[in-house]
Amino acid sequence: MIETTYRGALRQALTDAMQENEAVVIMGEEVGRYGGAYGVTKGLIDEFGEDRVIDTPISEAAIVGAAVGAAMAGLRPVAELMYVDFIGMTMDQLANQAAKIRYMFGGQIGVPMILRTQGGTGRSAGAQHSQSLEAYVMHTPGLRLAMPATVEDAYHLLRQAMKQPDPVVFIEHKGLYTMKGELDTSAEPAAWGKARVMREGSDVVIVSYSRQLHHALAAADTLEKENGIQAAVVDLRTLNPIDFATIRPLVEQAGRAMVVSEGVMTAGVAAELAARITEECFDYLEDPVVRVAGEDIPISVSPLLEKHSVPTPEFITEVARMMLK
Amino acid sequence: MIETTYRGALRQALTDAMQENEAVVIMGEEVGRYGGAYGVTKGLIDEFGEDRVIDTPISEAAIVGAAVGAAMAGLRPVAELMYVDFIGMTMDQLANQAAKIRYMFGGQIGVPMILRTQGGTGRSAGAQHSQSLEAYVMHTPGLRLAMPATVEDAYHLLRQAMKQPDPVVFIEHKGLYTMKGELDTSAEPAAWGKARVMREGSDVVIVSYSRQLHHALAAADTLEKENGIQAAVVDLRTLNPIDFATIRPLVEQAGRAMVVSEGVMTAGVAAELAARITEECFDYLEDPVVRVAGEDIPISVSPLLEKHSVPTPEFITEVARMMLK
Amino acid sequence: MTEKNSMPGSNSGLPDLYRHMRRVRTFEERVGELFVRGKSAGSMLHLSVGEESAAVGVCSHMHDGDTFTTHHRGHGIFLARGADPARMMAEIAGKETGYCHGKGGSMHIADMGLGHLGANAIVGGGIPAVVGAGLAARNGKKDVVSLAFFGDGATGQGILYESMNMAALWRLPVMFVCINNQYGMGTRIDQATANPRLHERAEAFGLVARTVDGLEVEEVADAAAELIAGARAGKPAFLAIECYRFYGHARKDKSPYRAEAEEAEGRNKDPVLRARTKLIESGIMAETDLDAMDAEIAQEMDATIDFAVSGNEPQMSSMFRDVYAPEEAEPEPVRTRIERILARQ
Amino acid sequence: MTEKNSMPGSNSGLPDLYRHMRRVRTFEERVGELFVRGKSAGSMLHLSVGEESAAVGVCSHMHDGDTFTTHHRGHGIFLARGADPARMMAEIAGKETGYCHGKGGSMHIADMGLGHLGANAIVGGGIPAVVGAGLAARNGKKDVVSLAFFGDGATGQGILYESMNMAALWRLPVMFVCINNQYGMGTRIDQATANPRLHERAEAFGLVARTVDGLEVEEVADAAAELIAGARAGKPAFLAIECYRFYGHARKDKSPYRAEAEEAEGRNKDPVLRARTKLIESGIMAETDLDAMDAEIAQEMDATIDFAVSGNEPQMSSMFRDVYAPEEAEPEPVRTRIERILARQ
Ligand SMILES: Cc1ncc(C[n+]2csc(CCOP(=O)(O)OP(=O)(O)O)c2C)c(N)n1
Ligand SMILES: Cc1ncc(C[n+]2csc(CCOP(=O)(O)OP(=O)(O)O)c2C)c(N)n1
Ligand SMILES: [Mg+2]
Ligand SMILES: [Mg+2]
Repeated sequence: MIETTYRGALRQALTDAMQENEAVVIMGEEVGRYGGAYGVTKGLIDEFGEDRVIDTPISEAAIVGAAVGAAMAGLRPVAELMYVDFIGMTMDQLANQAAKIRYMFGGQIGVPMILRTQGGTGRSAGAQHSQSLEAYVMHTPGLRLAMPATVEDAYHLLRQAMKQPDPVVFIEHKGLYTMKGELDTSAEPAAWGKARVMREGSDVVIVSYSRQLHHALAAADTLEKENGIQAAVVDLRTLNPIDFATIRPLVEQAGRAMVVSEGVMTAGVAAELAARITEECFDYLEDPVVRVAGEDIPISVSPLLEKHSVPTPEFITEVARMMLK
Repeated sequence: MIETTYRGALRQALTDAMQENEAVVIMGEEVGRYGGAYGVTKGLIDEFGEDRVIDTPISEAAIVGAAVGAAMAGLRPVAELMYVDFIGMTMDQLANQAAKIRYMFGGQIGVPMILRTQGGTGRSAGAQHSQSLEAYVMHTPGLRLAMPATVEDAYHLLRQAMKQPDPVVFIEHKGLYTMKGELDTSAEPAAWGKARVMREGSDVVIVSYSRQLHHALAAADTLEKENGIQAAVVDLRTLNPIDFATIRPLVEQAGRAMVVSEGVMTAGVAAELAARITEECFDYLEDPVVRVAGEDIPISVSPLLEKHSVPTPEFITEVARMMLK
Repeated sequence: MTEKNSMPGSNSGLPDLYRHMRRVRTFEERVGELFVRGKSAGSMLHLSVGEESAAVGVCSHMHDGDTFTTHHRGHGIFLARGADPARMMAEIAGKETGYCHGKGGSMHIADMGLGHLGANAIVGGGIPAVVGAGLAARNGKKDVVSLAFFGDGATGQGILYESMNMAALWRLPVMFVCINNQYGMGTRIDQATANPRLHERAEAFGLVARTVDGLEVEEVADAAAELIAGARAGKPAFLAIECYRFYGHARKDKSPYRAEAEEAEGRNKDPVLRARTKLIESGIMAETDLDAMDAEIAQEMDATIDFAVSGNEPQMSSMFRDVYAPEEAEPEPVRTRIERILARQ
Repeated sequence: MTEKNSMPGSNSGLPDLYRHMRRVRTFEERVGELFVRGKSAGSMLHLSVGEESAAVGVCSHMHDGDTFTTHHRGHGIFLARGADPARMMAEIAGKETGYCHGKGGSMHIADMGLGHLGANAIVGGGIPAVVGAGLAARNGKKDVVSLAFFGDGATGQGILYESMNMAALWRLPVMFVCINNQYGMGTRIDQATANPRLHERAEAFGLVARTVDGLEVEEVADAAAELIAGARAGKPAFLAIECYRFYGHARKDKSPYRAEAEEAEGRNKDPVLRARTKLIESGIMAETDLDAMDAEIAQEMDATIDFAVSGNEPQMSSMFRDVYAPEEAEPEPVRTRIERILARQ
């Protein structure tokens, strides 16, 4: 058990994987000498050399395309997209190539690559550096999608992702890198694709992932302390595969569910979660599943506007209170 | 009133707009001399010249980017993306530039451009030429989204789109180009953003758009004839803006709703529609809103697999029967 | 994985080059027939007639372990590299017996056994993969090269330049092969760029770059030999091959945008005929021997149609297979989901 | 729309060029101060210190009606083109009083009145817009030019080549201006490409292309004059300006990846200092006059901080504004939606 950060746990996962498997290479902008825009890959180039920690030109489309080819040719590439906001440049390689190769070619080969990236608000980085675009990925069959919320998962989920036979988009949250936590790298993690019940509670179920999980947990604390409301909180961990089996009994018991996502509401992850929970638990619901999600607007650089463009702990608390009034 | 096709109506809309407004230009691959991959722009280059009907190199990203700049500089560009499947190459220009410029720049300027494209199955065109990717667009604040299902709307919706102050992605369906219908170009069309009730019915409401509307209508016919089931059918016409005001009373009356979309189910348009209808009509629903959507798989070139990868009229019929059993 | 047709590891002379070009030509003619008989899966069939020297000339210098990607007009390249034409034809017909079990079709054929990392229906889509394959070769210290084949139209795609830049920067064993058939659909190369000397772009990124005339398969093969050898040694290369697209863009296109005189002249640049004439004139092969060879090829290719037509349709149950690896759960079918939720299960 | 600072329509000589460069330098220093005082919106502040000659030299040949796009390091260009530094600073502070009312910030400033079609936080993202602006100019037969400013790092982006190809093909009044400060974040240009002679790429696409040394603002201005005049006449151009990024990539980066000696040498190539020295040595201006000019500029720029700091935060109600045109409905806030559905309204 060590005390580390989300960033440190990610770096540890990469280090361990690279030590274990010669085929693992990291490639992306500034991943080597610079150590990664958010410092995740710091030092790796010294340990593993330039052939395995590859600094690339600013060519997002070709980075992903090269990772696809590398994976097909036997490497286990971990490509880094500096901000998920740049995914637009890579969507063809990601959605038309990586995601479809196994299927189009009749199962001859898979594309075991990772696209590591980070998203979310919190740094006044403006409309093109603060988005939460996981819905694009979730809507693309063939792509796995993992979004760690905890220090533990920063390590274990990344390690698991790196063993998947299919392409995984792995989205970190820029607001979590400095978060501290305990990590036992030898612990048995929750299985890949399993959600984790972070907190039990029979009044309302809050389903979330990534940084919003912490907002949900904070809200649940407040609700308990100030209102005696018991909120269950679930960390989805992966959005593809997605685990409704864990959620279902909780919602059936509570009769109320809220989904919390930083992505914009319309046609986003929250819509899928709400639709699916409704399908699974319809007869048990007292209210429609409530979507607490990003506003349907771009993110402002103004810290004030930025903050209120996505769910806050206070807002989650307030919504839960409204639901239980 | 003239008898024409979906393709003919689109061409008429472009022609009329170009005659009316010097600023309208068409740009894209093969839109000029070739007349468009699906023939929509045939002849326009002869009538309007090479400066207004601009054949471009195969550079999707720059086509959209150039349209953004053209719109900002005073033109009214109609960019054509030959297949919506190529949207991946344009997503940065579309989602980070076109969609956000007005907002990021504090309302100084808009980007009144159209991105015309087509999608869907039906031609054994394989995994990279048969997709329905409207969800990516719907999930991007700042982009309008129109998807005509009828000959009338091929004309009127495109004309309306070309008057919008904001970027519109206009997605046609490759399976509809040869569909015949009556067109009155001088008729007053349904307002931009209004859904259209194509058929009344109090047993179940089927909400759809684009080609699946016709599947829904065919299913409704069968249901009436064979089972005496009265299905209301709604054509959404635009997905942004989206008109729930029209849907709500119908669903409240019927108590059952089905949404039909050719896009893959997970995190797709059907999820948004289902979530939203549930939110609006919760107390009236007998069953969860049923999502009839594309399978969560790529599209095969095999005509057999292709056909069953998306909703068929038979399947819609069957689902309605299951709902009303 | 797949039995390979004899493709020489080095240029073993004009007879072989001719034979492979003829096989490509005849195969493509049969694809046309398959379409006319209504047995192809769709009409997105892009024939490489007129471009045989590119496929054959370049592939004659590929070795076991080399990899490549192709474009939408890739039948000839794959065949030249040793593909089984019957399984190709079956794939083009969308059959279970095809290379990809009917899921891929003409534009998405692949064969990992032959190092074919895949054809692509996205113009330029297959190009960056060779950069990755080149990295794998470099890191694994394997003496292999990876080739991206694409058309002149793909020079409009930014990803080509991103990929060339990376290949040159990292000195990867990679070659970019541009089959310049003068057209991207209805757009002539000079309508798509102000400078059609495409190799100059590759040079500007630091690649070794050449343009050759595709009329002469031996010239193509020689240039390929030299550039591929250089690429293997860490000097990534670019080769443009000038030729002419004999027919329409896809099977239904009649190329109304091209003048008849231009087409006639273009079709005069026939690398197959040229090689044949040369073989006869130089006395290397007799016309009767060539006729016999052609007839044998015709027979082989006729059989591909029978194989394709008689193959089974894919099973409906295969629809959900291979979205993910076999050990993973298949996606839940929409029908199952709906039945389950309506039954409240 | 906006009152313009006097920017000469043509190169009116070194004193003016110096003055504008000094204004850029001082402005950027104040941006750094704003950050240190904790008053900037975030830390993504990319200072253009060392690159002043590019901004000022090129902009000195832009006219009314010309348009341009810039990159994430675009303060200097905008200022050189006539921006109001106070509204810029307010925008950088995320204030209502800024150019974009606090929504854009340092990386998303724009001013349609000055033809500034926008800064961009996507490397290469603003480049293709000038092709569209060029089309608008051509179709409207307007005698204007559109310029894309970007860094050397953007030469990794495919969209640059797509855009240059279009500009050359259509002979648009467009110029591509590459400010080569030798680094993209921590990556030196020779670590990003095998051939750092970037103008050769533009040439290969058919553009008129040059590289100039940014140390000499007059050389930059002269090259810009020539190329811009050509672009106006339908000869699209590319200009690379060699300079050095004096500080870190963004405000917090201390450039540990650069050797001290290299940095010292790089900072020796100071176009502002060079112009100043030249003015004195050639007797055009006395040192005391220059000191006075500098002091006046310092005062002007000090005031921008006060303006920025004292400005209001944007109103919360502005959050939903300008997603769509003013006459359109604003997006429904999440709160409203939830209240409505829970109240069953
Ligand atoms: C990204 C993308 N854009 C457009 C198309 C449509 N398209 C298919 S082939 C083609 C022309 C390609 O020309 P070229 O690369 O020269 O290949 P050729 O057909 O001549 O062999 C076009 C525009 C496509 N498939 N993919
Ligand atoms: C598409 C994209 N990729 C990566 C980044 C992150 N990033 C911001 S600036 C930068 C370096 C750009 O270098 P250059 O173009 O030379 O401009 P400079 O910073 O030197 O002025 C990078 C990689 C980005 N903003 N956008
Ligand atoms: Mg071609
Ligand atoms: Mg730079």
